[in-house]
Amino acid sequence: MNKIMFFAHLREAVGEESISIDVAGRSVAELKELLANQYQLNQLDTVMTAINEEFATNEEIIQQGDIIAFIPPVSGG
Amino acid sequence: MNKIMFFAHLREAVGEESISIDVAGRSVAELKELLANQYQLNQLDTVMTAINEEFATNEEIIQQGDIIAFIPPVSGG
Amino acid sequence: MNFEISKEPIQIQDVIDKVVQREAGAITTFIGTVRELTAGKKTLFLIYEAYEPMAVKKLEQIGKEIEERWSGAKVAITHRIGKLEITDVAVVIAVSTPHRADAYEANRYAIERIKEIVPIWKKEHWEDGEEWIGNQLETVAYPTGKPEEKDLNE
Amino acid sequence: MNFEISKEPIQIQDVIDKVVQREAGAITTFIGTVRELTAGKKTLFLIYEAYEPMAVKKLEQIGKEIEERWSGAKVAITHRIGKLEITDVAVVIAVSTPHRADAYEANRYAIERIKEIVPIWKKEHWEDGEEWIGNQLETVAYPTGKPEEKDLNE
Repeated sequence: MNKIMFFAHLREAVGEESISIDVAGRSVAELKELLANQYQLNQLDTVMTAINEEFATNEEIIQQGDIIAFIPPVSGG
Repeated sequence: MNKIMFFAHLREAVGEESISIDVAGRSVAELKELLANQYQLNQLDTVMTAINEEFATNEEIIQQGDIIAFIPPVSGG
Repeated sequence: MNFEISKEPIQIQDVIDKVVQREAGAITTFIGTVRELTAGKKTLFLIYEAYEPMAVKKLEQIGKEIEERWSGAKVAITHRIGKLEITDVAVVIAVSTPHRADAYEANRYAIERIKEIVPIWKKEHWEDGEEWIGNQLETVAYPTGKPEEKDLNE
Repeated sequence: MNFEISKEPIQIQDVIDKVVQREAGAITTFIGTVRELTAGKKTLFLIYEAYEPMAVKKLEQIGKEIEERWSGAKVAITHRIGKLEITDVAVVIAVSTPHRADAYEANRYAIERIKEIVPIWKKEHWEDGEEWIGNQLETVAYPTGKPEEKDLNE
């Protein structure tokens, strides 16, 4: 299984802080497409992805147990 | 009369925090020359002068009651 | 712990104390406060949210980048999350260095990097609405889905 | 009193509190601390001396210069005098502005101006001697007996 975490406006759009689904073997891009369809999200192009708390590319392949977080453009400071 | 104030190395060279002399009518440059001779001070070229707490030029004429301070290159901060 | 996410008000002096060193002649701090007016619009309050463990890691990364780039620098950063009122302190960055020019530059670098890579978001609340900032400005787009290569190095 | 010469240790938070404003999004502070090593030489302690009333006036002048040059800026400066040990705080400059770039620039301006026009001197004490700093470096000479014209304007 994989934990998928959402923040800021994405959390509100999805309606959950996180969900659990099995996406091992899929790329980040494939996961984005899957979620975009499921939750009608249309801003995932500008959203960064973290795997296990490190930034990852769209090409990266998700492993069993990986924690995925979607990181909208940040606004701290 | 005029109060003449000294700071930092000048204070140590003169041996006084301040002295009282009557230099009304003289220029700052004349006062510097007078003090240089009297106290064997040879660094007055690099020393700024304040009259009544404002920087003054060498040409300025000292008035009765003016307070003169010699300001060596500063090193605060 | 020089790099923290805090749910409580930040004690500025505590952050400064972390960077005091005998070799330092200068400490700079940056204190980000909640401003009432932005582009003429009146903010009532802000909510800050963070992906906490990753935010701490990214703050640590910024600290390492600074210590590599400015010799002798020491860095501490605390960012607050939760609800903040006008004039509340959102972030404190303290940097000490032997010489003052470095302390200003390294501090400035830290706040710019926070705004690039640290997963923290603010939601502005106005009288007539609310909005997550950064979400639809799209001034920063990541076509590859990730920030620059340098952002990934720890 | 936003501009002070103090014989007691400086409370950094007190200086910061003077520049808090609802219009500010950024506060920078510069904290000058006594460094142990300068050019490889070990400092034991420092003595700072000031021409106090004029020093306060000149700090006020720097504040006015900043408020004219950086719109919306608010400034507070406290400089300590007397005997200071290693890591002791000699000066605290706090500047608040609506936007952060100004807060860094204006703060940097303040410390550079302090080193030009504020009548404060430090005497370094080492194991093998002591010396008033600035007195015989002669890197700054004033052939006319005064600083630049701009230094005289209030």
